[in-house]
Amino acid sequence: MDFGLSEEQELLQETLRSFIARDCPPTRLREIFDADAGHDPAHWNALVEMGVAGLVIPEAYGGAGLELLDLALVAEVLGEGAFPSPFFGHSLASLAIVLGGSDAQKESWLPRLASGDVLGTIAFGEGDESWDPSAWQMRRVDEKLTGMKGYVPHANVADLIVVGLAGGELALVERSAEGVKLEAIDAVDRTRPLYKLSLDAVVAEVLAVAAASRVRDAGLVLLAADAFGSASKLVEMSVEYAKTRQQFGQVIGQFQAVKHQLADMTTAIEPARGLFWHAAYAFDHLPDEAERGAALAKAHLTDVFMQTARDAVEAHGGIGFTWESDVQIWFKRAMFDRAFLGTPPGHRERAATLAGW
Amino acid sequence: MDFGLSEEQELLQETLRSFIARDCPPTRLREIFDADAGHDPAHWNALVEMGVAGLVIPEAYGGAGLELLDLALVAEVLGEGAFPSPFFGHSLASLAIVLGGSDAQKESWLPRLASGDVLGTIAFGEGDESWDPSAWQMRRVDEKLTGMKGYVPHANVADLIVVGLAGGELALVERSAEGVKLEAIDAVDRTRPLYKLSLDAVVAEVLAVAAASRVRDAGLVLLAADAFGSASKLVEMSVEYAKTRQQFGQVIGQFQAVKHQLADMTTAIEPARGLFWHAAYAFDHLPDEAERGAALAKAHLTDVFMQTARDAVEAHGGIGFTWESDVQIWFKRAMFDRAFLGTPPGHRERAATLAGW
Amino acid sequence: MDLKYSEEYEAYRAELRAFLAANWPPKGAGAELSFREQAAVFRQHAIDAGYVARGIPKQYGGSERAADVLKARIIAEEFRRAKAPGEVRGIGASMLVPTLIEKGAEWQKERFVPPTIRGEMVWCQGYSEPGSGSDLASLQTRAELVGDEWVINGHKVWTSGADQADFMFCLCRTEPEAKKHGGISYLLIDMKSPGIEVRPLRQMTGTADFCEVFFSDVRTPKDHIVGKRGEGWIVSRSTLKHERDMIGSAESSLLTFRNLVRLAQSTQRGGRPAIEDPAIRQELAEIEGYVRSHVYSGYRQLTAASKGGSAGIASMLNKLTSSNIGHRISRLALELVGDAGLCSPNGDPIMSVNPRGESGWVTQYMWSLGIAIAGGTANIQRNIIAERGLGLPRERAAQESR
Amino acid sequence: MDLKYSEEYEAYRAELRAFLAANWPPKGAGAELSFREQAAVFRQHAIDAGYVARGIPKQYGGSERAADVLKARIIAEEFRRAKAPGEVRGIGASMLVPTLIEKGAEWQKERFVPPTIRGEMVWCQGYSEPGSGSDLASLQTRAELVGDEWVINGHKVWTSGADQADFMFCLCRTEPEAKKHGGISYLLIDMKSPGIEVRPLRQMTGTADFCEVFFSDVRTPKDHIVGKRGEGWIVSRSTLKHERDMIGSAESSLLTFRNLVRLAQSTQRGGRPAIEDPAIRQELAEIEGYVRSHVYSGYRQLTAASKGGSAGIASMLNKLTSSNIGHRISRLALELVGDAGLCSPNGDPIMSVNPRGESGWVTQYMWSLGIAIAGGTANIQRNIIAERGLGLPRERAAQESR
Repeated sequence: MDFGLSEEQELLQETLRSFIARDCPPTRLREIFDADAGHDPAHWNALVEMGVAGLVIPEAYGGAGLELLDLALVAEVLGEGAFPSPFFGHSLASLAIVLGGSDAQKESWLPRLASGDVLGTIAFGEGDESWDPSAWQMRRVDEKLTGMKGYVPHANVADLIVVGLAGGELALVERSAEGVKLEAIDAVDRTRPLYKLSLDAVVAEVLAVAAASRVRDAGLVLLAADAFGSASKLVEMSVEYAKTRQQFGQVIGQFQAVKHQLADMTTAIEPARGLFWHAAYAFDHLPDEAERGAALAKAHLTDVFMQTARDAVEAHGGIGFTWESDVQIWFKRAMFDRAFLGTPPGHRERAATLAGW
Repeated sequence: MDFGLSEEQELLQETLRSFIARDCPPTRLREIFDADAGHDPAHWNALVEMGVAGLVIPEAYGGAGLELLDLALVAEVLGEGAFPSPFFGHSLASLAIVLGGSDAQKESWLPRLASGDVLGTIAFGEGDESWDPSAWQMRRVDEKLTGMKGYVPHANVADLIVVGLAGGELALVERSAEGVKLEAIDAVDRTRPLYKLSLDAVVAEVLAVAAASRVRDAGLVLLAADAFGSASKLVEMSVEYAKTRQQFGQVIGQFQAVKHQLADMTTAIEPARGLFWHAAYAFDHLPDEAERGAALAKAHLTDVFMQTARDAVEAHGGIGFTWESDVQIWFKRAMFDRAFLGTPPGHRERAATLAGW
Repeated sequence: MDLKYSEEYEAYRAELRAFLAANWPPKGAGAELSFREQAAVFRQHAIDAGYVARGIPKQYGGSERAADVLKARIIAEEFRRAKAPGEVRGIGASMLVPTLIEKGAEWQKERFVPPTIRGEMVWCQGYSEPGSGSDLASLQTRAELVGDEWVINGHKVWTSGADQADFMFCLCRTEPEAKKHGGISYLLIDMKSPGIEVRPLRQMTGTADFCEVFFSDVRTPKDHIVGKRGEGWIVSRSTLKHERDMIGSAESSLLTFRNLVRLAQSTQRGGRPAIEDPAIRQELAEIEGYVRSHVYSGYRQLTAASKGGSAGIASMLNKLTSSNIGHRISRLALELVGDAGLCSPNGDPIMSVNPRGESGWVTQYMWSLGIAIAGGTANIQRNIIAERGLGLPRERAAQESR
Repeated sequence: MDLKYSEEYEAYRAELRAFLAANWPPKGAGAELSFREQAAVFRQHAIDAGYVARGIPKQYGGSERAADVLKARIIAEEFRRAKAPGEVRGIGASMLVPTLIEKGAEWQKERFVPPTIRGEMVWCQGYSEPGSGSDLASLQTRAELVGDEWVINGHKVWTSGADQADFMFCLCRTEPEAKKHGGISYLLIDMKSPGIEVRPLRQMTGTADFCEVFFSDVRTPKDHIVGKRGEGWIVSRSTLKHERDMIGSAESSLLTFRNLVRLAQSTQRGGRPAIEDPAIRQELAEIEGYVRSHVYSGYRQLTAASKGGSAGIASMLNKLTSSNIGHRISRLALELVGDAGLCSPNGDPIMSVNPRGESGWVTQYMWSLGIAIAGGTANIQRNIIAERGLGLPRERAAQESR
């Protein structure tokens, strides 16, 4: 019975934290955000170097063969840094092939995804909150796909797109294929830009096993982890601000009302760490609990993150409401985590049904 | 356009306040509460003297011919004092005859209700939240009633009971009639004791007009008014306590956290005063808004009162949790106001339907 | 209690409607003018008729009528209905003018009031600074008297409309040795003066509705001070009070709530209109309880004011009530708009029936925070309620620092 | 991460199960004894086998085993499953004994620890006073050294089980001239001493689960002091810490939540089980998010402790998390029980399918408040989190008063 991290896992997180602190401090984050650049390719290359691109790809295909928990721990640290990165889509695309690919498909794609030669992403929702595989409309006729996908993260830099089909199957589409059209969306979270994807009779390869729900569950866990890391960072930033900002002749952190708000923010987020840990662990080890755990973790953590983001803005006063403040970058990340793959109420209703309520 | 009280209304409230301060201060309230006496007959006689018993009975029948707003203003002040009194049941019984009685029925009962010679109450709910007239099961066969009513306030001292029948009619039953059986309920609010009423082929007189919904609406407004008065009093008590209780070398009202909690309690209740004013006014003057206004006022104010009662206990610390503390008397009054005639969610759902949502 | 207007007021309303029907929109030659010109002509008529600038003496261009909150409300209602230009908007008419009328020198009233209430002179407000948000007493912008001029150096933030203003009313520290509130003066500064730099201040929504203003040796005449030297704090207090009332409007809560209901009616959830979802219905009805409370509390304050009284502590609660409601509304709205929460306030969600409306709610979600912060944060409001409203003692720290 | 127990621990569990199967409930002659006697015999076996009183040295009657939180958890789980009497409950074993082991004199350990862990000596705690709830430093009960005895006068409140206790451990002011925490000592007092009066303290629920204790010239020997004169504050601190952990238990949150789900399943609402109402489902799932967080945070703290470390700030949040959850659960429960909310905690609602259960929720509703207050109010918890956990500075007022 060990509900804790291994030394390797702690080392992975520390390595990533140091990397982000050095290569993507708030000043650099700011530049990427303001330029609406989406990410810095050098950052992605560094993640690839660290093995992050192939973390959950089996060793036989050149990956590290680790589990969703390890991936979630990476997501947590990227959240702390509001790190602009195609990590999220790439991880889910890779997992889709790990879970659903035939041997040949794995052979063909996983080594290149692990090495970073191919960058992946996923195309699930089609607008109007159609995130659940049962709601997809994308049509397949004669091995060709026609239809629209709404919010594809980092699609502009992805080589390979895992597309959800009507009926819940998944298919692989190359961005360079004929009939693929991308259109930028004016997305609120500039650390994970979104694209509208239109397919017009595009050649595609259907994955052998329909793993859409599993990939969605993994995505929910990664968003929950991102939310935890991000919200924790916001609390830390708010505490630091309260220790330095002077008002009425003392630092504001000396006012009991401010103290109590910070204590409440801490109490809202800190105990919820285990929620994404457990959901990630369940994904690989407790099949009966995996789907429900992912739904609850996403619903709870992204709600708490959104509220924490509001509280953090208030804790920073007027400055927190400006574009210049770093807080707003995380605030917008909270909006992404909350809405992507579906807002909390839908997941809570699903969790209720899965419990037999 | 005048959304305020008349001088007469303010005078009525002040007269009542002075009376309660003199004749039923907390020490006396305590005695009645601890003895589980239900009320003090001398207090009721005094209210009758003041004209409260016949406030909404037309002048032609010996009453004051006033409106529901006036009755609600009385309820507010009784709430402030957590005054143990059969006022609530008596007022609704009188209103039932005013609204639903034939001329003969009015002639027969109203003068005696106004003069206090007859004390009335109402018997509506039959258990399992069957407060809505459409849910009543009480049977009438050959002008005789058979069935059970769940929570009849002050039934032990009432002479006349207005009983709701299946189908939504109202009937008059004399407590002394044959086949009437009362059983005390271990009710949480000892200022308004409740009785179970069993009728076995009891002679009854059916009111000419089916006014059950209207009487229920009036009851909702009176509970909302009681909740407002009570909650305001709790805030006042908490503020007073914070001004005198010392901890850590200063009065606790000097701690910012305590201040802000008291400010939030005030902000929760004080603006809601107009909610019961408006609902009471609408009952007599704005027929299209009356039912919905009553539902929303009851739902909102009794919810706020319950939360205020919790906050007041916390504001008093350990002492607030004891039987010896006066706070618990209002806390239990909050439980009555919240549950009697149905809990808030049901009224909110009804309000949604009435709005055409 | 009587929610109808009395006959006297209904007659006043009828008279006003006739006036509006005759004068707005302009007919004949007036219809050829630009909107700005039309508005100026109309407003002068309205002043002459006693519908606009009622609190301003005639000698300063006003219509000088007895205060009557019910008439004021009728005027507001009817002008809105007719879409006629009423009082000049903006901080000059709403904040500076009352301050000048109360505390200004005669020449200041004569020079500044008439063009301001006609909309010809536009003002901005210089209170907040980067280091002093809620705590105005700690402001740092200095004004030094050199000969016949104040020489100003410093930095103001959250200045709405500084890029379009002709003048600023501004708090500056004039007696550096005085403590806290003591050394502050209330100065009037021409925004065209050399040494002023205005930079837009962008909010998280992406738009810049505020400015920062930098002063380097900016000069303003010695007599451009309102009230005495070092008394700027007192001069500004009445103005701040006006601002708090303005923000706390119950009507905007009601309007936003109605839009929320429409959003719930037009949004689908699990294949049905969201408004049919029992959880949404509960939440809407719960919010409506707060909104109605706020609206009726406003009626009550209005009635009290019309009788020359006050509704007591109720008027201190408007701002907090309003921002609490704003928070709840915007939270439910964000839930309802679903995917639109992924888009920027200016971005359209994919496949949305009502895209503009939905990105509008994203803006509203962000602004509900801005409103909670503006005009003093919620914590400052709670302090005011607790100390001035409930009579609780001040904290020791606060006592010492003053 | 591995939520299974390792083989070593599974073996330990198997061994323990065999022990329990063999010894509880008692067989043969043992089965004829009273429950109390059975428990005493069994508990001695369990101590000898190393399952009970593990932290207590053998010389004081314990089994003196190396600390192992996982074994402790397995023992708790298996004893609960077998319904076997484990550690003696109550404040003596949980709070006084650890304090004595750490700070007590040798004779005190020898005399008091063995009977306490066997359940033969029952204790109560004398900390709170009417004038000092969260602020222990302000306590007023005096103990004056007269010859070889402390003479005690004063008044304690919130003393659980004072009417059944043999002894009290008590904080008294022994150096009246010392300031604040300085003058307090930790004394042991025989509850049969003349001059002690115990009165039940009734809560709003109607039952009396606490007492008040009045001291009039009560005497206790000079050596019945733990630690030095004037150091009682320090002696008591470790004890308070234990209490906070006890109250913050995640398992009781989980248990209450499961009962809430059952309530929602067995209650009707508009003719259908309440659990089918979308608003109720949302609220339940939302509460479950907090409950699971609390439970997993407990796992994490357990794991950290088993590795000899700590989970940092997480352990400071247990109490507040637990009372926040209790509040939400009880609020929803009150909504679900409907008419039962009209009845006292002991009263049965009319026509209820499940009357006991429903009046139980009324009790729980009231107790959720008591728990929020016990062991320091929520505000004190927030201060601890902010100051000790987040490193925020103390308020000026608090700094000065210490």
